[in-house]
Parts: sequence; structure tokens; C-alpha cells
Amino acid sequence: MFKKILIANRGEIAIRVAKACKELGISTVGVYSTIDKKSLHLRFMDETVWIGDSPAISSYLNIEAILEAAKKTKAEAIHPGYGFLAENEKFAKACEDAGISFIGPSSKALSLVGDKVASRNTVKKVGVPIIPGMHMTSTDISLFKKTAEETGYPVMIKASMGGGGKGMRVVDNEKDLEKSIAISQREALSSFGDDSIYLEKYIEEPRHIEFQVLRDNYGNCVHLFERECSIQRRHQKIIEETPSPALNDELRIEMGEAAKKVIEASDYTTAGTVEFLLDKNKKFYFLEVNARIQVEHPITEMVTGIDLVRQQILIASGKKLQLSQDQIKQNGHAIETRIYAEDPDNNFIPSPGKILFLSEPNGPGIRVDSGIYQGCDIPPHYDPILSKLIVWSENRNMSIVRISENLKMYIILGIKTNIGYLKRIIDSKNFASGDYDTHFIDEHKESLLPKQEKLNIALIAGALNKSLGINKRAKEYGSQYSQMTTPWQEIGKWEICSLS
Amino acid sequence: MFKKILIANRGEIAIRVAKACKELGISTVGVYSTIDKKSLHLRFMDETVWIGDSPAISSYLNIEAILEAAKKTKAEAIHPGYGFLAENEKFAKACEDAGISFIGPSSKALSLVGDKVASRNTVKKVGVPIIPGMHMTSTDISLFKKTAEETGYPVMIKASMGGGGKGMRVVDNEKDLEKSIAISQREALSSFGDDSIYLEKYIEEPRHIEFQVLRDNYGNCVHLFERECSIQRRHQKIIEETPSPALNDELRIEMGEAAKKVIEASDYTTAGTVEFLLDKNKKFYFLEVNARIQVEHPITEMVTGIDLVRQQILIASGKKLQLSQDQIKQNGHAIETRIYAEDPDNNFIPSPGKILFLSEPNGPGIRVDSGIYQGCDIPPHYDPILSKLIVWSENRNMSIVRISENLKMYIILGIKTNIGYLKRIIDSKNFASGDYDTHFIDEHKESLLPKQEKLNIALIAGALNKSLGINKRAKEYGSQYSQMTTPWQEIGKWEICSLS
Amino acid sequence: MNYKFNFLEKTHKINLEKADDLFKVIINDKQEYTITDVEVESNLISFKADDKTYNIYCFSDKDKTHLSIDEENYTLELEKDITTKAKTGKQQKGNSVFPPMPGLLVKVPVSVGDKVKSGTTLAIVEAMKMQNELPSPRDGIVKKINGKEGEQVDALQVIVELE
Amino acid sequence: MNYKFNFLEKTHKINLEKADDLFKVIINDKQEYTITDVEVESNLISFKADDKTYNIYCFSDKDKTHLSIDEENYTLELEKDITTKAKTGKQQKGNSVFPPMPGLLVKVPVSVGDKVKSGTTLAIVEAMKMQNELPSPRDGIVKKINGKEGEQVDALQVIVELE
Repeated sequence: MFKKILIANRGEIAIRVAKACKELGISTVGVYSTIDKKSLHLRFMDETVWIGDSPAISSYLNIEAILEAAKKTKAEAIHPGYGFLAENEKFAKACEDAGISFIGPSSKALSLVGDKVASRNTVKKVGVPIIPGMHMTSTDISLFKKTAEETGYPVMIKASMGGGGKGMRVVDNEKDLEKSIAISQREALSSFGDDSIYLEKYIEEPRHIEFQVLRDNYGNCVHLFERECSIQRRHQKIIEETPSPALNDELRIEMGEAAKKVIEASDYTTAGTVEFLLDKNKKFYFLEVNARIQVEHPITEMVTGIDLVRQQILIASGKKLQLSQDQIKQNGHAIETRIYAEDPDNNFIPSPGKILFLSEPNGPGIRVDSGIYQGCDIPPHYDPILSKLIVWSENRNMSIVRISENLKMYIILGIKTNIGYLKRIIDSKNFASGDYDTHFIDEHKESLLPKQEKLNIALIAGALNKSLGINKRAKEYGSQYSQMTTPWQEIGKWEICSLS
Repeated sequence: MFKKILIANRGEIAIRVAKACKELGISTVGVYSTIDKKSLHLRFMDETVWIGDSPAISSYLNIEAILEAAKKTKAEAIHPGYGFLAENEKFAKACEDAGISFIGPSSKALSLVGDKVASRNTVKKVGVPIIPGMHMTSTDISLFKKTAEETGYPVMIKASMGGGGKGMRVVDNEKDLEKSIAISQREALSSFGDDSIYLEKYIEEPRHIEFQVLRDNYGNCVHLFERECSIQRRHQKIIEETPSPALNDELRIEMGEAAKKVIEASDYTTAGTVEFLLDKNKKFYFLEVNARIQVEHPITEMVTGIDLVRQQILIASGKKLQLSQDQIKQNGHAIETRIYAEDPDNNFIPSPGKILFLSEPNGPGIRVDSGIYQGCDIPPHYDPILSKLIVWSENRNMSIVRISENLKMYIILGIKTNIGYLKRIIDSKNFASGDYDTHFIDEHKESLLPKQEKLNIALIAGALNKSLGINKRAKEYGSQYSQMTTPWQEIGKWEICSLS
Repeated sequence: MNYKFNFLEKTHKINLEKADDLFKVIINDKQEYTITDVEVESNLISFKADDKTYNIYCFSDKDKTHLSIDEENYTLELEKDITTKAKTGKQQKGNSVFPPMPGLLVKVPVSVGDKVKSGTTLAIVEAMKMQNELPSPRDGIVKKINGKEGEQVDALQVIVELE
Repeated sequence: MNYKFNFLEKTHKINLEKADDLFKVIINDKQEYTITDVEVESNLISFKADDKTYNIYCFSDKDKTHLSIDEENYTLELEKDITTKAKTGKQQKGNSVFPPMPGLLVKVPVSVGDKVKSGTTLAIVEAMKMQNELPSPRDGIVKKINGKEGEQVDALQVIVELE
């Protein structure tokens, strides 16, 4: 077993990984950029190393600096978390070359699953359904036309290196095809430095359903059932649940076995996720492999009772998987909501700043994986995820009620967050029905607008706070600020200037 | 189903019950004494009612005021939590007479299980083992002598109405018997207003193991396995775990079935706990029924996935139990530590006061049922329980590591707490072995003393804080206290006066 | 006492009168509320408005009051010198572009002297993995560019000015 | 700079010297530490002492500094006028009893003029469901009783005075 692991990440996932290390008796090395000097994740580490300036490219994406930190602290392994270098083949290779264990698949497996076209071909060979379309990239427009005719419109153009919706385009008829190809190529080039694109059938009313898989170095492989991830904004998941309301046991077993085949065919080890699209006729298609621990992994942990990060570390250290498929059961229902520093009422624009007041929910069935504390600064440089509120309950209805009640108790003041927005989704009839697809947020834009029903109450509270709050507060904080009491009183009531 | 429930309690259990109500769509009425006007539990209630002055006798034990509050707010049911009126037969009767549902057993069942001698006889009839000794109270000293000779010394004298160790005395030989009887009678009279006492065999190296039972109004009855509660200080549990390391499956089933027999024989409904002593030869003896939801109920919830407070409410409202014995499984391992405002290094003397800084742990497998917030006052009037840290993990070893790591992350400044003490127990070899009994704390007094290894580090931190902290802080709080900046600077560095 | 708060670019007037154990509130000279059971703690204000109980978390940050009522957040701005502010706001809006938050200046696809149309992207700023294109507020000619590609820029820092 | 802290009735002297990026600390004129990487936030102090990293939560409450290092709490008292205090302390200790925390005065089993022995219970105070018997610090005669049975009493409030 490893004695020391460097965690090449920040925020809630760095803390999540550090906790798993601690529980296995492994020392932790945390890393930080200049602006992250006071970030919460560092409080969970045995050692910390500065790896560069605030922009990610200088720090959390800086392969050299991270390897340097690992060597300096004699870390035997690196856990990349998610995002940043988690699925970076070059980084995995550099670790291998430096004799440091990369906690993830081999660079070879990473390279295979990272290329959309190559992985599509691998998957096809083992008989897992893929979306009908071209099986390779091309620049030949006639090939695009021919394939589109075969699969039938609408079709989707995708970038080979794509992600996050970049270079993706839906085309409804032949007339628009040529123009769309050109735009996709341009977008792909500017986003990924590679203009390779291909064409597929466009799946209508698709649900995004993924299966969690674990595989060790000895070929032992299990899946841990599905996660339903269709609630997305800007192609990014914000609410996930398991079990999916769309699957029955038969389909669940079929998809789980398909996911294992994909992972085996790629000779992929540790923890990985196989993403599928499920169409309105309950046909499923392979989408891609996510070669990392995922943001939404806690819901799987809560229904199966298996600690995925712990398993990742055990497998990477060469341990045999101690789980067999028939031991793994889905128990109850879990939902995750991702808490983001963003303004959902203004096109989800990020909202960095200082968290002035924080109160997080707790109690039965509540898990909070958090990267924040009261007084911390949310820098503009990184992903706006703050934390995750995850609940478990006996069944889907009770989980919905539980997460709804606890979003209400999640108080973050000082920056904008999506908490109210998440609650509006959770409380909607359409979510409750379980009958939703990846277009949910676009389709329900209007009904998800904030109601601001309580504006008058807010105005009353604001006035009461101005009128009564400040002196009161000076008194209460008197102990830590006792020396302030006198000057305060001498200045008098400063609120006077705010009267109109 | 009830529409509105009054919660006749305070602190973490009032919040726990309020959450269960909310999740069932039931409105909540909170009650408070004068000093509890700002207590956390009120923030979880739809309505709140003042029920009297700060001493419990005027408020939380004030039957009239509580019934008045229920009538005023039109609450259909009262949940008593634990402590206070939870097992008070008169209160249950008063609720019944007022047509308000008491969420607990009937006053008749309460009366039966509340009397130690009566319940002992009931239990004996259904063939559940009881501790050998007198089966009724007596004032006849010769009867005490005769029974002691039959069972063999050491023997234990107990008060019929007893609890918390009051009126209890171990007698090692006949010479001390008469004197001990007199002392016990006096203590019983002054503590319970009733000097009835009896004598039993004293069980050596006893483990305190209890079984959770649920029973509905239609005779359906299940047990939810055991809780190991042998770690006690001053006869009060402070650490509980499940499964118990002392039981095998055979004994577990035998004791579980015995617990159900006890509950059925008492015609007891809702949630109840049957307490047993287990001696060093793995023989078990009925001890008593706890006729309430218990402080340690969360560990059962975490391994069985069943929400006990929800079940209590459902049963009290007349619903049929939807669980069968063979559906209920123990999954993984859970431990609870009770966080108390007390000084374990000074005979567990209570430590009321203001919580100046608070940071509670969260993350995978962590549950915190908390009744406190930063800035709250812990009044001297009530039980010193602040909150409970509960963890779940796949097995006992991982649960121990998890709770140990998270006690470290539970920061409470301003009052004394038992957090360090709890961690010393959890980290001890004797606890890890699982081989312990109710004498654990007395036997390991020496090794549980604080080490104060880090005093020098504390002194350094104290000096750095005095030297660097205050001005820094004024800056950071500048936003809320912006008007303070100027006078502050004018006064200059106040630390000067603290230099020697 | 009278207060004026700005919320989402609208001004709201609150009149607060204390009378024995309660407060009388009039909002925007129209809606009346009777407020009782007021408790103010360091970060919590609780009261009953027309018999419903509210627990409201709050934090005052200079002229801004951040409030959380159940899952909804409100940031109210105390109005002091609203006239000056509105003016500056307008001026900026018409003649320049600036990012709404701090970020990385990814691209300035125009040069000084370029003729631009309303809606033309004048700068791209990246923050928290999201790229924001800043469109020209009107037709015009680029007068000045502040900041280089690859530089950090502050919120409201004018990046491109028009003639 | 020199600081004196009282911890569990012992005085500790700390000498703190800043030198470039580090601090030199001498405790009780004996143990020396080199402190680096000092970060002070509102409630957290972190530093490296002899290459081990510490994250210490703290809160200053008048002369008391409350600290949490891992699971252990320390309350340090800044020594100012320690001589006066010690005197008062002794005087109280010798001639009276007082509860260590606020509570309910349950019983005063003695009357003015009673002769009492060292160890005799002079008062019983209940707090948080625990009864604390306050024993006489010496043999003596009860001079004065402050407070009635059933009353709330404060921490350190003298309840029974001896002659």
C-alpha cells in the first residue's frame, strides 16, 4: 500500500480524496496555486506545496511542477481528482516515466478512451450499441451527406476531441449541412487545436445515463449500477440521481454488462464511468468513457455502500478487487445537487467573491462534500463548484422531499449561488414525475424563473437589520472586539446617514 | 396522518423530530423556555410557543403549559423526544384525556414498563431471562439476606423507580448489607420520592446491549437489531456502536426475539428499546424497557436504512408497519459519540457558556445531529448534550478510523467539551479490540487522561495570535464593521498592554 | 424611519415605525405589514409578518445587505447617492466594454481605429471555465484598448473604449 | 516580544522574535522552536514548527485565547495582574464556597452560626442535570449565606462565607 499520496487538485474533491487517504493510513500532500493559499483543502493535508501562479495553466495544469512536488515530498502516487489533469494522457505517461503511480487508468487506456472515434470502434467490436453514423472523422462532405441520408435527419456533427458542447451542432435537413460542417470544424480547431469532426444520428428526447465500473489489474470487473444525469445546464450536469427512474431491472442488467464490456475492451483499470444515451424507445447507445472519479460519485456510494475513492486507491496500489457482482446491491435512493457559484437567473454567469456567511445542512441521510468555509474567497480562476449536497432516503419520493428541505437550510451569503434554482427544479412536477430528458432545463426555462415572492419580506428584514442589527452585533462580537466598544459608542449611530 | 405536531423538547432531538415531520408533510410547533428564545431548534419550526421560565420544571416539564400550547396551535399530536416528559405516564395520560396523540406507547404500557418490579414480572412470565434476585420490593431485611445468599455475593441493591445510578449499590458481603439497604432507601426517597428497593445478583464484566423494537397498533412487531452501549460515564452512555462486537448471529437472533416478546407482553406500541446485560459467559438478562426514541437511535438508522422517528410518527398516526423481520438487515457498521458540554478531566463537570467558534465535520459516511450554532449560548439548566457525531462505514475498523478522523475536525471553542476524551477512548487499544464492558471508563481512567503533548504548540499559537491576529482580523471583518476601521487605527495597537 | 433599497435596478421605499411591541411597515407607500416577535442576532433576523414566522439569515457588507429567506437569496443595496451612480453606469454602458467579474482576458479581436458594429465582440474574458464575449454597445470606432491578452482583469475594468 | 500565559494554574513564558520569514520562539527560557509559513486568518492560525504543519483554530475572548489543535482544546489566559488575582483566589478559597458554573441553588444544609468541618457540604448547586456538592474548605463557623434555595446563582458567586 502507498505510504504517501499527492493530491493534484483543489476544492471539495481534494478534501474527499484526502479523507479516503487518511482512512487508509496514507499521508497526504496537498498542492496549491498562489490564490489558493488559504483554501479549505489545505487544512486536510499533512504537507502542502505551492505549485505556481493562480491561472490553472501555471499550477493545477502544470505537469512539471506537480511531478516536482511529488518528488520533493517523496509521494509514491498522485490522485488527480476530476478536471485539470485527471484525464490527461501526457500526465499519466509522465507519472509512469517518473515511477510515480497515477491513480487512474494507464496512459494507454486513457489514450484509447479519450479519442471519441477510436473508442467508438473499440466498443462496436464488442457488440455494444453505438449511435448510428460515421465511424471515423472525415473532411469529405459527400460522406457526411451519405451518412446523414442513411441515418435520417436530424443528425449531429461532433468534434473528435470534443467536450462541453464545443463543436457540436444539430442539423435538421440537408440544406444546412454544409454550412454546419464548416462552423463545427472552425469551433473544433479553436477549442481543441484539431478540426477532426464526424456525424451521427441525433437522438431525440435523450436521457443521459452512466454506469460506474471498477476493474483491477487482474481482470476482475464489476459495475455499481447507474447514475441518471439528464438534468444539465450548458451541457454540464447539475442534479444526478440513482436509481434512474427510466430503467427497469432487465435494462439495468443489460446496460451494466455492456458497460463492463466497454471497460474490459479498453483494458481500463481503477474506477471509470461508461456514459450512455437512452432514447425515448428505451434503446441505449454508448457515448463515452469518463476516465476519472466523477463529481457525482457520492450517489453511487450512498446506495451501494461502497467507497469509490477508497477502491480507486486500493486498485492502483495493486490490490485485488474484493467485490463480486452479486454482492453489489442498490439500496434506497440518492440525489446529488451541485452547488455552484453562479447566477442561474443571468445565463449561469460565474459569481466569484467572498463567502460572508455560511451554514451547511446536516442530519439523517445528509451528506455534504464541501470545499468552502465562512470567510473564504472563491477565486475566478477555476470551476465554480463550491460543494455538493447529497441525500439518501428509502425511496425516490422521500429523497426528493429530503433534498428540497435541506437546500432550504443551505445558507451561503456574499456570492450568488444556484441553490434557489436547484430547489425550483427539485420541486417541479416534471422532476417529480421522473419523466425528463437532457432538454429539461431549456424546456422549462420559464417555469424555473425566480418568483421573488418574498421580496417584501426581504425589504422588511433589510430595514430591521439596518435599524436594529448593527449595535446589537457590536455587542455580541464584543468579546473578540471588546476594545472596539468605546470608539464605537463615541462615533454614535452611523445608520443616520442611511436615512432618506 | 397528522397535519401538525408539537415537539415538546429542545436541542438536537427537537430538530431531528422536526425534520422527520417536514419530510412527512407535517407542520411543526416548537416550544421554548425563556432562556431558549434563541435556541437552534426554533429555526426548524413552523410555529413557536413560549411555555415558561428557564428551569425545566416551569417549561419542558410543565404538562399544563405544553398541553395549552398544543391546544392553542391546534396540534393533533405531541412528540416528546427523549428526557423531560418522554416517559412520563401522567403526561401520556393527560394527552389521551385531551384527545391529543402522544407519540409513544399508551399511558398504560408506559406505566407497566416504567415500574422496574412490575416489568420484571411481566418479562419473567414470557420466559425471557431476568437477573436472579427478588421479584418485588421489600422492607424486610431478612428477605434481602436470604435472596443474597441464594444468588451469591456480590449483589446489587436497586431502587424500583431508579435511573442514572441513583439508589444503586453493590454489596460484596453480608456484613455491609444492612447499611447499604438503608443508604439506598434514603437515596431513592430523595431522588424519586419513593423508597422502594429490591436486590439482585450483581453481574460481573457486564456489557450493556439493547435491541430496538417497532410495534404497531395491530400487533405487528419487528426488531432492528442491537446497539452496544457499554461505554458509559456516570451511568450514562457516551459511545454506542452497532453491530456489537460481542454477539454472533445466533445470540443476536435469540436476543432480538426475546426483545420482541418483552414488547408484546407489555402491549407496547411505537418505538421502544429493550435493554439487556450480557455477562462474561454470554448469558443475557433483561434489564429494562426504554420507552422513547433514544439518543443513540441514529446508529440503527444507519445500518438498517430505516428512519425510526418517521416510523414512530407513522405508527402513532395509526398506520400499519410496512416492514417484515426478514427484510431488515444490518449493513456495515455505525458508531455514535455524544458531544457534551462538560469537562472530562474534572469529573465530567458541566460546562455551560457561549460557543465562540464552531466547525462541524461533514463528508462521506458522516452524520451530525446537532443542536448548536456559532454564537449560541449553552444554558446551565438542561442536559449538557450539544450534538452527536455518527459515522457509518463498511466494517468496524473503518468506522473507528472514520470517527477518529472526524472528531479531530469537530471544532468547538468557548466551552469545554468531551471531544478530546471521546477520541482518546476511540483510539485506545481496548476499544479497538471490541472486548470491553461497562467498567471501561473506570478501569482505564489513567490511560484516558489528557496528554497535553501539544501545549508548547498551543503557547506558540497563542503568542502568534496575540502578535499578528487582531489587526488582521479587523481587516477581514472590515466589511461588516467597516465603520470601525478608523477609530481602530486611532487607538493604535492595543496588544501593548499585554506585553510583559 | 425611512429606508430606500435598490433591488434588481428598482428602488423600493420602506417606512418602518415602532409601536410598543410591534413594527408597522409600509412598502412603496402601498403594502402594509404588522411585524411582531422581532429577534435580531448576529446573522439571523426572525419576525412574524401577518402571523407567519420568518427566519432570515443576513450579512451587511458596506451598503449591501445579503439576505437568505428559505432557499432564496436577496441582495439589497442601500440607496445613498443613486443619481451619481446611475450616470456613471450609463456613460460606461455607451462607450466601453468591461467584464462583469474578474477573469482572464483571452482575446481582444479588434485594434485601435477599427470600425465596429453594435454587437461585435470586442473582448473575450474567461472566468471559472466560462468564456464571456463582450459585445460592442453601439456602432463606433475603437479608441483605446486597456489590457493585454493573457492578462488578469478586474470586474468593471474598462477593456475597450469607443470614440 | 514576550508573552505570559496561564494554563491550568501554571505560568508559561513565551519569547517570540521575528527574523525575516520566520519566527524564533523560546518557551520558558528552555525549549526553542523555529516557526515558518505562518498564516493567520480570522479563526485559523497555521504554521510549521520544526517542519510539522499545524492548523490551529482559535478565538480570542478578552484575555482568554481558546485554541483547538486536532481534537485537543487549550484555553490560555494572558497574564496581566496575576498577583491580584492569585490573592483574591486564595482568599475566596479559604473563606467561602462558590459554584464553578451558573446553576440552581438546590440546598444550603447549614445555617449562620453553625460550626462546620473541612469537607462538610455547605451548598448543593445543580447544573445540567448534575448536582455539585460544595465542601467547606476548612473548619470554621458559618458567617453569612448569600442566596436562597431554588434561586439561580452565578459562577463564582460566593454562597456561604466562613468567619
